[in-house]
Amino acid sequence: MRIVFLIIFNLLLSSCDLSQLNNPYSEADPNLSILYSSFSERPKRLDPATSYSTSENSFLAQIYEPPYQYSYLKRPYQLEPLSAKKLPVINYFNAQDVLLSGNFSANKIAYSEYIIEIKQGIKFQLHPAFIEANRHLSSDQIEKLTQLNDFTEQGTRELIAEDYVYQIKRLADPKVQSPIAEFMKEYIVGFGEFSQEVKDKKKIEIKSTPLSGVTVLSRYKYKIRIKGKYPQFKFWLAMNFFAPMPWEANEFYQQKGLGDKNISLNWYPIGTGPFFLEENNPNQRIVLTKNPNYHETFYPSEGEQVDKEKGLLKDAGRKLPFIDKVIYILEKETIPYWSKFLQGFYDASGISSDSFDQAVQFSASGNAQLTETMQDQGIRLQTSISTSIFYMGFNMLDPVIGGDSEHARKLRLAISIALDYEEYISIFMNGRGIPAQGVLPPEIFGNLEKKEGMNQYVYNWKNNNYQRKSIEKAEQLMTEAGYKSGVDPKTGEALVLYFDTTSVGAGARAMMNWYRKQFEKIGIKLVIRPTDYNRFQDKIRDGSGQIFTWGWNADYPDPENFFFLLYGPNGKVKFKGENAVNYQNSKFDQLFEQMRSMDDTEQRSQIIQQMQEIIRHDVPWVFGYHPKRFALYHQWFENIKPSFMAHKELKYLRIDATSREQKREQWNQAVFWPLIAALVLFILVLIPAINAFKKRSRKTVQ
Amino acid sequence: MIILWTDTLIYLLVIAISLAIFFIGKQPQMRRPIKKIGASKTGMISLVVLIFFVIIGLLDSVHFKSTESRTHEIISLLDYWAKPLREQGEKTYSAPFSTQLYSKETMTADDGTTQWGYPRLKFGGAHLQNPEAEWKMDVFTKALIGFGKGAGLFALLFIFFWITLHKNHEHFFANPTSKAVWFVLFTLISKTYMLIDLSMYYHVFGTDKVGEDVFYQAIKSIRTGLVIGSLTTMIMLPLAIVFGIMAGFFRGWVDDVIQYIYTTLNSIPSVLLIAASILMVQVYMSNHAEDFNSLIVRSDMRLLFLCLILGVTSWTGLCRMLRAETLKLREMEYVQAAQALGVRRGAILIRHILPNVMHIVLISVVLDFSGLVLAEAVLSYINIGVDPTTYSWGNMINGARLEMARDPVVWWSLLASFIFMFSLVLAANLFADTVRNAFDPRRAD
Amino acid sequence: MHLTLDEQIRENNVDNKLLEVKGLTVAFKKDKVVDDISFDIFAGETFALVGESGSGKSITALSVLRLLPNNAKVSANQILLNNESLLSIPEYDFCKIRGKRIGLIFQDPMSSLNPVMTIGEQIAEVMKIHFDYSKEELTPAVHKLLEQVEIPEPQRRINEFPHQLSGGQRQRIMIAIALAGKPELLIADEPTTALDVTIQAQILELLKTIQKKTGMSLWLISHDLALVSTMADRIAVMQKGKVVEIGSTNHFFKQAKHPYSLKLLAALPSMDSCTNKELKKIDNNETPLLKVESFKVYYPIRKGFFKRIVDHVRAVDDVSFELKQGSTLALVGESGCGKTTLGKGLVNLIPTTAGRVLLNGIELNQLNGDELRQKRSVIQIVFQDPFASMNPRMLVGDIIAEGIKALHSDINLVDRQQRVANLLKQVELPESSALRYPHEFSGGQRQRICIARALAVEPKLIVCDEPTSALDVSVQAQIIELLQKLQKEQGVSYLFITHNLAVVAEIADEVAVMHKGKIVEHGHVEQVLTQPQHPYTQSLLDAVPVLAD
Amino acid sequence: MIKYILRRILYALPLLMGVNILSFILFFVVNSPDDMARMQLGQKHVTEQAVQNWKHQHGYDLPLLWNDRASSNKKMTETIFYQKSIGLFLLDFGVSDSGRNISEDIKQRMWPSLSIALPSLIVGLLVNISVALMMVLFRNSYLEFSSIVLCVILMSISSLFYIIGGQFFIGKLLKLVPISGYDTGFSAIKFLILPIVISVISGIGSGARWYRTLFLEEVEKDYVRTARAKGLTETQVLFKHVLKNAMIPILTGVVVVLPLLFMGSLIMESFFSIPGLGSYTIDAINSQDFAIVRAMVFLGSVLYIFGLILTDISYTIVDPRVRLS
Repeated sequence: MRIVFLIIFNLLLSSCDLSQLNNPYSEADPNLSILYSSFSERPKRLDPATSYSTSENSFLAQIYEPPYQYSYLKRPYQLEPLSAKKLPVINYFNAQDVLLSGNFSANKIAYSEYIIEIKQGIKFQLHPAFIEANRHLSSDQIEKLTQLNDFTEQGTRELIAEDYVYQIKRLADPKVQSPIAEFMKEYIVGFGEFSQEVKDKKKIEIKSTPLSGVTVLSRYKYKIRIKGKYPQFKFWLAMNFFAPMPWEANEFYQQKGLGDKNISLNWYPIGTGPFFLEENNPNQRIVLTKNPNYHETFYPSEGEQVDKEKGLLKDAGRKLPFIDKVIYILEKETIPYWSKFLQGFYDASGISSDSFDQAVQFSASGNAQLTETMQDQGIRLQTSISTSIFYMGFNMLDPVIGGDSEHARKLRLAISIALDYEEYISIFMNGRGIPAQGVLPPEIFGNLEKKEGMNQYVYNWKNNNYQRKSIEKAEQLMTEAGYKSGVDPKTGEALVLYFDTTSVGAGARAMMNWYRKQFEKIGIKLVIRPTDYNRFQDKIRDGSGQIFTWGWNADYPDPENFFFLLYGPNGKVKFKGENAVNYQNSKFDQLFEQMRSMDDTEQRSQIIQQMQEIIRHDVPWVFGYHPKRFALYHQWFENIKPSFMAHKELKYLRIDATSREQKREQWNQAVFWPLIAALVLFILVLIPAINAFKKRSRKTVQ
Repeated sequence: MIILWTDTLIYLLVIAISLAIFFIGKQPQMRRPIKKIGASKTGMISLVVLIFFVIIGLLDSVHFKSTESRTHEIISLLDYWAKPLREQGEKTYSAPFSTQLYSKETMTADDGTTQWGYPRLKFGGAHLQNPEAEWKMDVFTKALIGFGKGAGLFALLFIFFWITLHKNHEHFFANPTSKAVWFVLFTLISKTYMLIDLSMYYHVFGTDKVGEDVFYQAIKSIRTGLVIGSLTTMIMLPLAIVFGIMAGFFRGWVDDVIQYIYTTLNSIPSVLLIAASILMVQVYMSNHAEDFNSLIVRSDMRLLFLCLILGVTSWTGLCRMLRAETLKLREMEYVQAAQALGVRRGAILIRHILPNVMHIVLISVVLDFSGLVLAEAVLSYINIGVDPTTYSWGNMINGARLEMARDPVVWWSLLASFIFMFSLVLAANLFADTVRNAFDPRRAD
Repeated sequence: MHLTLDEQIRENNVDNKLLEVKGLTVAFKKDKVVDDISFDIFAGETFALVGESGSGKSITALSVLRLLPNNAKVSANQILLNNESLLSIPEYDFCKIRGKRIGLIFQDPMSSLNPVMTIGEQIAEVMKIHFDYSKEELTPAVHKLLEQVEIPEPQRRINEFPHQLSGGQRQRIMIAIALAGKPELLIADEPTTALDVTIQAQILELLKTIQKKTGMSLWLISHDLALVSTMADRIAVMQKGKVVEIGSTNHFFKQAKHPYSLKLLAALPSMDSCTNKELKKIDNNETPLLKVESFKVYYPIRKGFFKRIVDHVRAVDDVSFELKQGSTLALVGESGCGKTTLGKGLVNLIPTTAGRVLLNGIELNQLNGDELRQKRSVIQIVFQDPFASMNPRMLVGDIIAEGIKALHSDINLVDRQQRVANLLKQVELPESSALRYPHEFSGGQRQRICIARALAVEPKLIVCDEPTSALDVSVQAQIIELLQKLQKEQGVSYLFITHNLAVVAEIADEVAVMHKGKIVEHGHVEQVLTQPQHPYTQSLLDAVPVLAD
Repeated sequence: MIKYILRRILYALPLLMGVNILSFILFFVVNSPDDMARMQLGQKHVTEQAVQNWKHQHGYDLPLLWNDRASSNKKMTETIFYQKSIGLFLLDFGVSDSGRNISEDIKQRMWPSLSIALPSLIVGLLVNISVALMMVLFRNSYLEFSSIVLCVILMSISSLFYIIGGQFFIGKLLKLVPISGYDTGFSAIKFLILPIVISVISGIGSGARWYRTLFLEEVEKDYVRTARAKGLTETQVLFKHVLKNAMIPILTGVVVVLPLLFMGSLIMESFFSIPGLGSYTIDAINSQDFAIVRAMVFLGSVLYIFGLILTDISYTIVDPRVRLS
């Protein structure tokens, strides 16, 4: 009970003003505009050559700048120069290495060359690596170091084409272990040979070793030569993998002993971006600070129609970035994050399905809007459909559910009708998502809206909307498939199917029950096999799984990036590719190869429709849903437009720190009376005790 | 009739316990403590409550293939009787005794017009014409009726016992303790009946995210709690007793080895041990998928392993105690006398040492029980506890954590799990106290 | 009708009654432990309250000082200390009585001293409470007190802890504590029971002298009449919570009336019992039953990094003796002299370091394993504490039969039961006891059961390790009779380990006096007890309290 | 004394060996090096080659326990087990599988753990003792009874409820403290109050009860009677004599856990997202970072054994009767 005192005592200690006792931050500098965000898992590597996870990307994208980026406001996504002067000049050559000109058929093309010219005068962020001396430290100098900030001397230099080439060489270097190395080998000329060559060389030696396909043309110009025609390559050029990397970095970081001090490229990047990594403490917080050397870039002046009334063009033409500092705090749990957001200590937040009803309601017309309480707090809602798909995959190698046989197909189809994803979305995602009609999410070229885009095998078009086919239809399909009312003729029992999942924890049980119920509708007994991620992957690899759910996040906004998940030669089991269901259909594959190398033309769209049709017919997937992202923003948070490609938005955002300060004050008034009450209660309890003591000491025998 | 792994163990346990009681009852110097327990009010009351829980747990441990659902799910006797609870699910959250969902939705009336509001529940209070006006009264009357039924049932029981026992067992009714016990029985039975009656028409503890009845979940969790509490001790007991006594009695290298083992085990953070072994089960099951083609079997297996590993991690404490006690006992004069009489070591162990450490074993068992029930919740929180598909208070709390962040707060599943868990653990603790006071020689007055 | 002595004493100092107790009753729950007793203690006298264990004598003392646990119900018509009623004093004032005006000494000095405080602190504490000593005065005062209770080199002791002192010294500390408050009345509750004979004498001596010096009254509580006789002016005998007889010492020993008092007197073992005892007929040329040669039991003292054995505790150091068939050898010595070790060593309960033990032809300590088990029947042991020496979880029948089961597995159940029955008869217990549990028996009865258990395997030799010392005087006598009777009937020999010379005189044919692991004197009872040679033996004998007449 | 400690440390070595082996086996029964590689490399485009590279870089391309291909004397040494174990015994934990220096992390995360564990231990100790003393002082009065009941009730509530409740009321409703998080230096206090308070409260039940029994045992001893006979008042007796003796088991009991405080408390830390060693371990288990897990296990057992030694020493300090040899 002394605790009560303790609390009060500490409160007095912890802060002189009792207004924001619960303010988790110690930085109190109102005239700096600091953005507060969070990260849930420590980023493992912040090296643009190796990092391939969205969580790491949210940092990298601010620090490194590849030649191109996606326009912040325009939709559908389109490329625009970032550190490059203009979009790449692409020349095509035939097998004899002759430049093709005029109009020629695609199959002639043997090589294509991308010539990229970069802006002049771009400078790297300040970094000790640019000081000659720092690259040749003595061992005892290194001993003294504890962190990167210990270096007093920091330097910079201008960005040159060489740096881009150097990075591509790093991609090829086996010691770097770039996840896309294997992939790029197929395309960039001389890539494979190069990696063979430098296999046993030291890291720094790649500088002097030439990579035939990638060459510097001038100080500000370089060229990449790739095999055949591969239009998607330009998208790769907008990914961090192709961001410039100064050779000094390697020479600096490879010094012995720095690694033990956690001073490595993985933890302290060297970029040209709008922000640089000031503090990297993955156990607690990561701080990005405005890069003083950042080159001139300005807020875009045109965007979508709606952007104007949304006020997204207010800052048009102003110099970027607006924010001085971004503080990411380690926040594992969703609950505290949400509460802190409501208290105004985070500026933006997603909505966990548990806090959804509190935040959002659907108007009679069915579109989402904020609840009164949220509106009173001046919070704003942004919704957008992400360029990703969550699907249920059937392992096509499985004897029961897989294969091209008609009854297996019917079975799959029956399931995909029975699985009521509309309900799933409304229960588990609070309607944040749209049921997928095919492989492609909206805003990706080739995806059709409304009736044209409907999956007619599963849906009907009724009063101007999709409507899932009736369960009777599914049952009928089951019968045709040979499982009358779900009974497996072999066993005489209900057909048993196995569902592998990695989801554990609180929400999982409900979800599993839901799946079971869905399959029960058509009399199938679903056995759920929860496993950890490794086992799951093993199953997928050796094709022993039967049913599983998985998702795919687009790397770049091109249909190819989705369809290749079903491309036969990408089969997981056979070719260790990304085709997890091991779907194999020659017609489809042939169409895919054709579509892949085309530009976005009407013809391409038609081919895509054919491919969609094939998939819908063969049902290797149950097209689950495309999640809809709901994001909440406080009133002081400006210029938000959700984007799912290369998250470079940070530099566009603006924060009104002063109004934030006021709101926090107003929202976080501590409540004291319960403590007082507890104290009083405690004393009341004590009184009789004291009496009892007095009484006893007065006791006599008679 | 299907017997799961844990079921078999439970049955064994039940048999073992009843045997133990039988033998203990025969031993005169055991009678004194037992009398003492019988005399203590809190002890008996908590015992009654415990037994009540145990009965539910046992009902939930009799499994068979259900005939009604097409997929022939394995269900337990409890599930069978709680059919309405089990199947009358709603769409999503609904408050206790509520007649409508907890969150607004767009409802399309028959005439196609849509409106934004709280839809009526499919089952909860579905029998009411206009809830706003009636439901308070309805709930009240329903409760009364249920209570009445319960009271009636109790009365029958009581009269039956009175007639049969009153003649020669006066004390079953006379002394204050038994009065208290009868009273508790009365409240228990009538309240239970009341709840059952109500739950036919309402969701007594509301529904959870997918509209499953929370009351049902809480009841189902009882078995999990009991299993963890009891099986674990059952698994760890032999280890602890054998090793402890041997170490204490033979000393020398035996002692060294055993000490080595338990120090090593102790010094490993048990969380890791548990996590690793849970993973192992996962692996095993995914390798032998065909043997575990039913969800309940899988989760049962995992539960069993959890008990196993908990047992392995928790035997050391008791083992140490027993070792110390045995070291004392082996110097006792009657043990030496036995040696002088040329009694074999084995015989000495069984006849002289074992019986005289039993009170320690007993005490520690009852004490550990509650601790284990609590541990389950914590483990489930770190996702290394029971299978997420098994009903357990741990999982309920885990889910409730998220719900506490909602506004308006969804408090009922937390409350439900709290009430049930708390009453079980409290009862266990109180009973443990009584047992200890009764059997601990130092406390014997 | 002339006045009795003690009435005269009353006459003389009516006025200077120090403590006056009338109608004191103490009850735990329902049962009265002290039942309406009344007595007075006069200034400067030594008053002894005598009674067997459980007669409520200690309770009486504690109740006067209100030291009983709360569940005790104390009531009295009046308790006056210097004509001031103790009953009406409230609790917070009563601590001015305890320690200040009435001092208290307990039986077991080890447990009665706070193990984690230096004795200096513990004594000083009392002074701090009751007198306002300044810091610098305190230490010398303690010093003086220690000298007063004859603690050697007090300046060192003052900073030592209880466990570093010997038993006698501890008791002296207790006395010092009691004296620190300069009390008018000193209550000594069994002050010497836990000590060896020689120490006993010294402590009593000390008490006497101190009492003389300070002139305080001494309230002595004891079960030992002999001891009391040397100390007390007046004696009160308690039985079952009642004072059955009260009077001046001489008067009491001369003409005690109450049967219980008489019984107590009768039970007193006396040293001269050995002289008027007829010698057993034992022809000396017969080979001895037990022949012990240079018997050694050492305990290693390990020191250093790898626990090398640097030295040994010589518990039993090179002991040799013989014991003839059917005779009794008493092994006398003070606690820690190694007599028990020797006993256990002979029975092979602890490993022997060296020496030969020839027990009617076999060397037990050379055998081991099953062989040893089989031969064990030859020698058996009866322990001191009859409560600890039987498994509380076994029926008496089984306890006795255990040995038979183990060593004569050929005997079938019926015979075994028969045998158990006979044994019970021999130790004068009802046959029905076979089906009862140890805790249902009194101390004496338990000891009988233990003897029966030993006899069950028809041993040649029984080692009796202080079999009587835990028992009340009256019971002691019975046990000894039993043992003698059994010897007559079955010709068993006893190795009788004891510290009580009186008992020795009763039972032994020969005596071996043990000191520091060695046998210092060995010979026939009479000779040893009447003309002791070794100085140690003499000191032992001198220390024995004999009835003052 | 010194010798004694040295010997104890020698004894510790086989223990640590056993722990090491056990943790090793436990981990590799369920995880193959390939799994670890995949886990660490992330999920997209993980090729066999990459996996091999990773294994080679982190030294997981050797056989687990026995290397047949290696030359005779290297059969033992050229294995994952040997390579990974040898460093531990020099308390050099090496680099985690995710490529961070473990010792650095531990050094850093130690303090948050301590800053929760230590205060909650001390405050808890004080609170429990004072409550227990109260109970003993007022023994067999209604006060004691009610407080015992209270203790049992407190005991019967799962710690999770305390945490959830505390976060909800104090953090969310009363807005007295930040809901979660951590900060270095002085400003950490406001984050620590709540966890500490909670862990203290949740500890009272069992703690106070246990101490009470300890005190009662002492109270029944003879020397207490002597103390009373000296004329000490009840309170004097309790504080001067009983407390002093009862502190022996209490203190030594505390000493055992002292070193383990470094390991932090799993639940607290992950609930309040405090970057301590507890959450570090949990993360490691979840992300299957064997290097860290092994390091933590090893550290844990070292500390545990250290605790045991400390206990013995502390006995000699607080209890004059005990001597080490």
